[in-house]
Amino acid sequence: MVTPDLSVNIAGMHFKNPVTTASGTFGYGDEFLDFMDLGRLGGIFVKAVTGKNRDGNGYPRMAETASGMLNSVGLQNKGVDHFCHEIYPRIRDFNTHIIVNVSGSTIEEYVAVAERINELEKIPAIELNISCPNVKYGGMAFGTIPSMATEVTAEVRKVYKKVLMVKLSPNVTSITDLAKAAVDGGADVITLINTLLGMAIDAERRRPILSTITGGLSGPAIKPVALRMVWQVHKAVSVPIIGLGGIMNATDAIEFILAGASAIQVGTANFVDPVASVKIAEGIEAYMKRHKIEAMTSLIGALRTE
Amino acid sequence: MVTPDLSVNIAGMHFKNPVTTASGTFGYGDEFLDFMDLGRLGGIFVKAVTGKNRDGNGYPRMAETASGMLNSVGLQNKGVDHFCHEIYPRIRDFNTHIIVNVSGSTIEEYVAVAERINELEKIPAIELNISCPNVKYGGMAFGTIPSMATEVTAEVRKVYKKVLMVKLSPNVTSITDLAKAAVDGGADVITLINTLLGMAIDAERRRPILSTITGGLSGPAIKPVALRMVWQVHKAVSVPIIGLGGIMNATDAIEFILAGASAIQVGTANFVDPVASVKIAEGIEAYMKRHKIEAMTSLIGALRTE
Amino acid sequence: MHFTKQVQDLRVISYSRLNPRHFVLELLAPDPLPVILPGQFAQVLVEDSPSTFLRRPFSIHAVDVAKNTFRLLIQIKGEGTRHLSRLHVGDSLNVLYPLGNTFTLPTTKEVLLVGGGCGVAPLLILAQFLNQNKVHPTILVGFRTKEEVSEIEEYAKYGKVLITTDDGSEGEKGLVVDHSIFNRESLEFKKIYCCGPDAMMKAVAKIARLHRVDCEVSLENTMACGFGVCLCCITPTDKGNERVCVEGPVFNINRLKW
Amino acid sequence: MHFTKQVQDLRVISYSRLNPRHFVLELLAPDPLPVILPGQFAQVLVEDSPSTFLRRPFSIHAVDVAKNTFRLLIQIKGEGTRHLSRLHVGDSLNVLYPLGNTFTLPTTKEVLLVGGGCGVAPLLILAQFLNQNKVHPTILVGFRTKEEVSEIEEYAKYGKVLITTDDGSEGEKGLVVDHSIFNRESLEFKKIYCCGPDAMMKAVAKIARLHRVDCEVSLENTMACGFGVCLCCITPTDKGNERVCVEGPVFNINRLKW
Ligand SMILES: Cc1cc2nc3c(=O)[nH]c(=O)nc-3n(C[C@H](O)[C@H](O)[C@H](O)COP(=O)(O)OP(=O)(O)OC[C@H]3O[C@@H](n4cnc5c(N)ncnc54)[C@H](O)[C@@H]3O)c2cc1C
Ligand SMILES: Cc1cc2nc3c(=O)[nH]c(=O)nc-3n(C[C@H](O)[C@H](O)[C@H](O)COP(=O)(O)OP(=O)(O)OC[C@H]3O[C@@H](n4cnc5c(N)ncnc54)[C@H](O)[C@@H]3O)c2cc1C
Ligand SMILES: Cc1cc2nc3c(=O)[nH]c(=O)nc-3n(C[C@H](O)[C@H](O)[C@H](O)COP(=O)(O)O)c2cc1C
Ligand SMILES: Cc1cc2nc3c(=O)[nH]c(=O)nc-3n(C[C@H](O)[C@H](O)[C@H](O)COP(=O)(O)O)c2cc1C
Ligand code: FES
Ligand code: FES
Repeated sequence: MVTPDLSVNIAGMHFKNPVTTASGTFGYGDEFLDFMDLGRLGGIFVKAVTGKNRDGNGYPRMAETASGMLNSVGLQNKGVDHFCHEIYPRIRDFNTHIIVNVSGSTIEEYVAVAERINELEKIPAIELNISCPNVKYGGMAFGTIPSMATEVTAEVRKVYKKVLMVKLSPNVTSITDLAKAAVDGGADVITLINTLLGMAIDAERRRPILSTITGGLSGPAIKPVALRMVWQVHKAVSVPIIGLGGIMNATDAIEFILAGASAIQVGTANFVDPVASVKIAEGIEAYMKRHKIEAMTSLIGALRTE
Repeated sequence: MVTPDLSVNIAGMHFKNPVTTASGTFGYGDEFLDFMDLGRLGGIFVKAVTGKNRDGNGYPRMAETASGMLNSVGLQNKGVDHFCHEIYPRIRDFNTHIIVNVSGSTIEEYVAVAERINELEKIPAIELNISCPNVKYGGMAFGTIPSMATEVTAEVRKVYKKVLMVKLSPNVTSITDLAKAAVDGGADVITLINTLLGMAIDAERRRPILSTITGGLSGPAIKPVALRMVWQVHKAVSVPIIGLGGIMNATDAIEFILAGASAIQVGTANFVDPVASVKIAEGIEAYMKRHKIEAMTSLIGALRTE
Repeated sequence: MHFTKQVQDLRVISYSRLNPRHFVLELLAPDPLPVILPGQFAQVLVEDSPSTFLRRPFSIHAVDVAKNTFRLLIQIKGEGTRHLSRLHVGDSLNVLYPLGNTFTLPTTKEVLLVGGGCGVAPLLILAQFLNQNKVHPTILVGFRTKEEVSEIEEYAKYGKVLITTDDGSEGEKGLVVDHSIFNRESLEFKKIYCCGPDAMMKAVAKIARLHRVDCEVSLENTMACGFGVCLCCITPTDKGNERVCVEGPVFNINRLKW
Repeated sequence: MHFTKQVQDLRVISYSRLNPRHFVLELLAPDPLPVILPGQFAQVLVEDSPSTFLRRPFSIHAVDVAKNTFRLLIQIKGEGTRHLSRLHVGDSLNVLYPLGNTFTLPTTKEVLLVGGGCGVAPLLILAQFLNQNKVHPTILVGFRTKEEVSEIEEYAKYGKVLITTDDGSEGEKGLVVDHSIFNRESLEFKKIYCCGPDAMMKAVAKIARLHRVDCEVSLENTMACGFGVCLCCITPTDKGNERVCVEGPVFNINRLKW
């Protein structure tokens, strides 16, 4: 048969394949140059950029859990100025989409960062991270209140002229309410999920393992929750979805696509195997060949539930 | 040293140790008689009892996931009449607390079941299951709306005279709001967590694995989320907490106790090892000896966070 | 003689690879075996496998009371069975057994056993048991191809063996239901016991109904516990949703909604 | 000569159990080894372990360019290291290496290496490297007890070896910092390299500061990736929060907030 067409179109952007990498798990991409040709990926979501330098949280920031890990990095980054001047020139010419994950503590901060990233010619989209469990607004994580999600999206929408993706938190009663709220605010794409809020304890020392006590759970442990949310949101909104949460291999990726994701992100898997993302792209191609599927697009949301 | 005292007092009930078994994972207890002396457990939470016979959901009802499983049993049981006449006489004389998990689709059903169980002399408590992801009220799971949680608890409180436990769903934005709501309604004890709502897909057949598409996630995968919720609720309410979610061994159990649980439930672990609960009780005793802890009670909520 | 369920560490005392997809483990119990009846199964813990969280169910293939051992015939399907295929003699395996109900004794001597794939597993212990009760069954076993045909000498000890292979490389060509014994006006058997893939068992059940012959099948199902507490393994019967691990795995086809 | 990081299946070509808690693996690379410098480490994938999800970091203990191998010295701590301790010669191991920065060359010949427990691991390759640069260090290694004292002949190839044991069963009694070389008015070394438990390194750092001697330590940390992308392994330095896996594991104590 002909080589399957893995490309997908997401809000007008052409992705050569649906495999991208998750923010905070892939650095700025250049750390992976020893291992792979970045041009084999559909895109790269670089780590969170905030208005100013952030030191992040104290040590320890990581705890291993059953089929997963907790982190409490806390958006450590050198701020948007540093990103524009030091990082952007270094990564702008990678042969794949570079998408910036935009974070903040206030609406003003989100808007200010988005406005700066809007000027960067080679960045076709931003992903608004309203879901970091370590950033609070009035005691609640930003992305858990629909009206707040609409507001921050709408404010960013005013200044950001390219593709606006909004990344949702799974720590909510109704993920569809949040997705609709983001779409109401002008989101072109919904990314989900960010980490589940969790905790780990060292029973011997009788202490929490993370310096922040709680942190974000990622990895295969959360895949069933992530898949469920992608499926629910796919039925509730009509914008494209980028799905992630525990994807370790091509089979996992295909599950997300069947549930309704137009593309997927590989996160924690990058730590276990730096080449995971490329292997996943290859595995999806093999699956399509085996099942005689010519176009990736025919798999999106193609779960048979009758 | 002297033998450590593992007993705990929960809302006036004396438990010989903090190890109990989770509803829906331990049948009515008698299935375990081949494997253990039930008298070695603090208590047994028997499976959900509803007003009338329920056939539960269709097949398949189970999917294995990374460090966990999904189920969509859907409260299959023969109803409260059958429980009172057929089951209760069979189990009433077990040498441990028998607590009935009460479920329903309407407030009236919960009240009716609770009223019947109230008459059973050897049942010292009920656990109100307002958290089953497969039972809906106005499109939302019952236990996700604080006002509904208060209402159903308060109505049951009127007719139920013994210890009233309320079991919460983790599929909410704020677990503390739900816990407070249940306490406001008159809950003596909070049990958490029930299963996380998840989904599994068979990529080869392009179908959901469960007949119900989504189901409840349990097992070690969810432990970090469960621990976090126990910790949050422990800080928010003053009633005792029974903690569960992914407990496989004594170390896991101690983590829940440190986070604030007065007792724990062993759930999915019973499937992997029918003797898990007894081993956990033994392991807790060994831990206390090793750390020279004389009374269980001194470990409850004793996480060091300074 | 005792009937209690065990959860025990058993020792692998022999391992035979029948073909690339199938192998047989012989397991030695530390204490005298409980009574194990044909149709019962065991729940095996797969240690050291990151992706295998729950136990895996396997029919008991044969019992040797003198040696205090029993055997499992395992087909490699996914991670769990692949891990088990890497066991060595001397390794230990945590097993919960015996579980489930049993095939019932026939009231006739004209008995046919039908098995396909790893569904042949419980037929050996059943044939053994029938012999003890003076019944010499005909045993029809189906395989993909000649290379997978195995243990025929074992079955032959207890009855007449008929073979089909999908490709006709041994015995008759086709599926078990294509065998010529079914291709006659009347069937020479009064009782059929069957185990294999769902589609096969349904086809055999159809034949049994057609000829008004009593038929018991051993169902597969996705199991979490294997001893009746999770209610994950139900099948609809004339009594509602019943547990395959307790009320089954053996059901008379009359009771199933087939 | 190439400096690229590798993620490769390496073959275990020798396994030596030093004592019940420690063992050494020698790993053969399929392609010519990249340049490996003292202080660098490897991230090892622990397959078939249900509870070990992330890779495990180990210092590179020694390199043999002629044989195209390197060694890891591993202390059994939890599930991951216990699994690795069960490897056999011929098994394959997926390893990501070489990672991290390196110890720097000294500007003096009066060099002391101090290691405790599995912290001795990077000192062997460091001593080897110092020799190549005409430096013959004194190597002070601390163990719990005589039974754990191991590989002394290896260290002795590259310098003078001093030993402490917690119980005094070999060498001087006490912790490494209790050794008599530290018990003098002035220290006979101008540069200290140290690796071991945090408390030990802090105690050595204190001595180094007291004597105004340059000192480099190799830090441990909880790592998820090992190559700089997760930001989980940070330590506070004069430049803010730095990554132990990239800017470290080796730090000059002047840069640490100790
Ligand atoms: C009562 C009973 C008796 C059995 N007896 C035998 C036996 O004697 N010999 C034997 O080889 N096998 C037997 N099986 C089937 C065996 O349990 C499965 O093949 C095994 O659990 C697969 O495990 P795995 O980890 O290798 O595969 P997995 O990775 O779990 O699954 C691989 C594939 O097999 C399918 N599968 C897994 N488990 C089952 C199941 N229980 N039913 C149907 N499909 C399944 C999955 O959907 C998947 O497509 C029996 C099953 C039951 C319920
Ligand atoms: C850069 C670096 C180099 C290392 N070099 C070596 C070496 O050469 N030889 C060697 O034996 N070990 C070395 N270690 C430590 C080694 O990585 C851990 O002992 C190992 O990861 C434990 O894995 P486990 O699964 O056996 O234990 P786990 O079950 O993961 O943990 C067991 C116990 O060890 C503690 N622990 C686990 N990982 C670490 C860690 N990274 N730092 C501190 N405590 C930890 C845990 O808190 C727990 O109490 C190094 C660590 C780092 C970061
Ligand atoms: C160490 C770490 C750092 C992360 N940092 C960010 C971040 O900066 N911005 C963000 O939107 N998500 C961040 N995430 C969340 C991931 O992008 C992803 O949503 C989550 O890990 C679930 O996917 P996974 O299970 O495939 O890892 C981080 C995750 C990890 C593990
Ligand atoms: C098969 C199965 C059936 C369950 N049935 C019930 C039930 O009837 N009532 C209830 O409150 N919880 C039920 N639960 C939830 C468990 O009691 C428990 O809250 C959950 O599984 C998390 O704990 P675990 O990870 O230890 O299993 C069920 C769980 C499983 C796996
Ligand atoms: S497998 Fe649990 S009831 Fe049958
Ligand atoms: S371990 Fe990931 S940055 Fe160091």
